[in-house]
Amino acid sequence: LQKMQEQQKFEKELAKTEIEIKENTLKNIGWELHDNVGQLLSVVNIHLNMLEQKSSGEQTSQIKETKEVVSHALQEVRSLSKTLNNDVILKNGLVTSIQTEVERFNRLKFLEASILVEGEEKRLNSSDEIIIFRIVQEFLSNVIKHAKATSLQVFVTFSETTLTIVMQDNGVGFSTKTKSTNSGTETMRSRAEMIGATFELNSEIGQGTTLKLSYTF
Amino acid sequence: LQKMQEQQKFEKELAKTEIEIKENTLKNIGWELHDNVGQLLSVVNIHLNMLEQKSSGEQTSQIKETKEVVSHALQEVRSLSKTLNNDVILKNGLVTSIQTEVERFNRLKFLEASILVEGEEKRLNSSDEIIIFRIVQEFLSNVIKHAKATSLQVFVTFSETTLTIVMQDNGVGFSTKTKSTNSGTETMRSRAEMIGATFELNSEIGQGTTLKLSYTF
Amino acid sequence: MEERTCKIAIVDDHTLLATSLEQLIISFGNFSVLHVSKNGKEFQQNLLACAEMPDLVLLDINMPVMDGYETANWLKEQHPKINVLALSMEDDEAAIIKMIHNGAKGYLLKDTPPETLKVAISEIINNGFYHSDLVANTL
Ligand SMILES: Nc1ncnc2c1ncn2[C@@H]1O[C@H](COP(=O)(O)OP(=O)(O)OP(=O)(O)O)[C@@H](O)[C@H]1O
Ligand SMILES: Nc1ncnc2c1ncn2[C@@H]1O[C@H](COP(=O)(O)OP(=O)(O)OP(=O)(O)O)[C@@H](O)[C@H]1O
Ligand SMILES: [K+]
Ligand SMILES: [Mg+2]
Ligand SMILES: [Mg+2]
Ligand SMILES: [Mg+2]
Repeated sequence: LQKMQEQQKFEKELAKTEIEIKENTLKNIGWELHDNVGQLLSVVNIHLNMLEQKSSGEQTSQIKETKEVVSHALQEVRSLSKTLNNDVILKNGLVTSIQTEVERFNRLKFLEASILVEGEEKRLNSSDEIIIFRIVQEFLSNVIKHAKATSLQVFVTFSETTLTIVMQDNGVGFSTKTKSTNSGTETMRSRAEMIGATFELNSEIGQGTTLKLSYTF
Repeated sequence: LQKMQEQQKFEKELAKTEIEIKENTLKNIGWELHDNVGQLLSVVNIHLNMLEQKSSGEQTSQIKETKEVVSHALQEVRSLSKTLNNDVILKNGLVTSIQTEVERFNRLKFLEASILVEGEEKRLNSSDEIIIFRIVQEFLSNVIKHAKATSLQVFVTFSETTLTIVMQDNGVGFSTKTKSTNSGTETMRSRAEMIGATFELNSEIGQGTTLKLSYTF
Repeated sequence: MEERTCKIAIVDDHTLLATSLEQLIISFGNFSVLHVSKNGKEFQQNLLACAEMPDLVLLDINMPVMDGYETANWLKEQHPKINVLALSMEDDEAAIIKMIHNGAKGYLLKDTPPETLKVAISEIINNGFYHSDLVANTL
C-alpha cells in the first residue's frame, strides 16, 4: 500500500513537472517572439520608412502598402506573445477562454465561427472549468481535423442551476453507430461523467455534428 | 479509502487535462505563427521583390538589405513554429533539449552560453529525463531572473554508471546560508531526491552560482 | 511559347498573399491570372464558370474545406492536363512527398524569389516538371 501511495505521489509530481515545462516553453516562445521577431519587424519598418522618403509616385504607394502588412504582422506577433505570457490556465474564466478559441478560428479564416452567451455568467470551481474547457477543445479540434465545415456555432447558456454548452458544425458528419477506436471521444465522455455532466454527441453523415454538454452547479 | 483513491484518480486526470490544454495552446500558436505571421512576411517579401525590380542604385541595395531582415524573421518564425509543433515532451532526448535551451540563450543574446557534452550519451527512462530537464530549466530561469551574469557554462558528462550535469554562471551569486522561502530551489532539491540524484547548489556573493547534479543509471 | 500568354489559376486561403501573388505574376509580363480561389471547392466552381482552362495552378496546401492534397489529387484524375505547382509555407518532407505523389509538377516555398517562380512556371509548361533543390533533396 505504501509503495502504491509513493507511486501515486511520483506520478502526480511528474504531471506537475510536465505542466511546468510546457508553461515554460510557452513563456519562452512568447518572449522570443516579442524580443526577436518583433524587433526584426521593427527594423524592416525603419528601412521601409527610409525608402518611402526617397521614393515617389507608384513606388510610394507600394511601400505604404508593404508597411501596412508589416504592421499587421507586428500586431499578430504582439497578440500571440501576450497569449503566451498568460501562464495561468483559464485565468479569465471558461467563457472568455472559449471566446478566445472561437476568435482564433475566425482569425485563421478557417471557418465562420460564432458564439452566443446567454444568461448570467457564473464561475464553476476551477478544476471543473478546466475539464469542460478541454472537452470543448477536443470538439473543436475534431471539427478542424474531420468536419470540412464552413460554419461553427457555439451556444453557452447559464440558468440558475445549469450551464449548457452546445456546439454545432455544418460539416460532413459521421456515423455514431460504428464505435470509434480512437480515444478523443471516449475521453470527452468519461471526463464529462467524472464531473457529473451529461454528454450528447450527435452526428449523421452529411448532416454535421452537434455536441451538447450540461453541467449542474 | 475508496474516496481517497477516487480523489487521487480525479487529480491525476485533472493534471493530464491541463497538460493537454497547454499542448494544444502550443500547437495552436505554432499553427497561427506559421500560417498567419509567416504568410504576412511572405507577402512583404513579394512586395519588396516587385519594388526591387523597379528600383536602381542605392535604393536597390536598401531593398536588398530589407529583404534579408525579412527572411531572417521568417526563419525565426519557422523554427519557433517547429518547436511549438513538437508536442511530445523531450522527444529528442534530454541532451538535445538542454542544447536547445542553451541555443535560445545565445539567440536572444541574453548572455554567452556554452555547452560541452562528454562521454557516450545514454537515454534514461522518460520520467527521470523530464524531472532532470525541469531542474535544468529552473536553474536557467534563476540565472535569467537573478544572476546578472554574462556567461553560462553547461557540462553534461556521461560515464558507465553516472550522468553528471554541471551548470555555472558568473553572476552576482547569493548566500546559501539564508534559507530561501521561495519554492524554486526547494522543488529542485526534492525532485532530485525523488529520482535518487544528488543535488549540490553552491554560491557565494560575487562569485557566481554552480549547480551539480549526479544521476546514477 | 513566348508569344502565347500562359494562363494561371491561384488557389490559396490567405487572400492577402493570393492578391500579392497575382500582382507579381502579372508583373512578369506574358502571364495572365484567370481566377483566384480560397480553397479546392471554390476552385472547382471557378473552373466550371470560366470559359478558359488554366495551363497551371499555383496550389496552396493548408486550406479549409478542401485542401491542396485533395485538390491536386482531384486534378490528377479529372484534369490531368492542368499542371500543378505547389506553393506552400510547409517545408517538411512529408508535405513535399505527398504533393508530388498527388501529381504536383513542382513544389516551392512561399518566400521563393520571383525569378525562381518565373522559371518554375516556364519549365513546367515546357518540360513538364520543375525540381527545385528542395524537391531534389527530398526525393
Ligand atoms: N466534427 C466532426 N465531423 C466529422 N467527423 C467527426 C467529427 N468529430 C469526430 N468525427 C469522426 O469521429 C471519429 C472519432 O473521433 P475521435 O475524436 O474519437 O478520434 P480522432 O479525432 O480521430 O483521434 P484523436 O484520438 O486524436 O481525437 C473521427 O475519426 C472522425 O471520423
Ligand atoms: N543563479 C543565481 N544567481 C543569483 N542569485 C540566485 C541564483 N539562483 C538563485 N538565486 C537567489 O536565490 C533565491 C532563491 O531562488 P529560488 O529559485 O528558490 O526562488 P525564486 O527564483 O526567487 O522564486 P521561484 O520560486 O519563482 O523560483 C533567489 O531569490 C535569488 O536571490
Ligand atoms: K500553407
Ligand atoms: Mg479527436
Ligand atoms: Mg527560481
Ligand atoms: Mg493556406
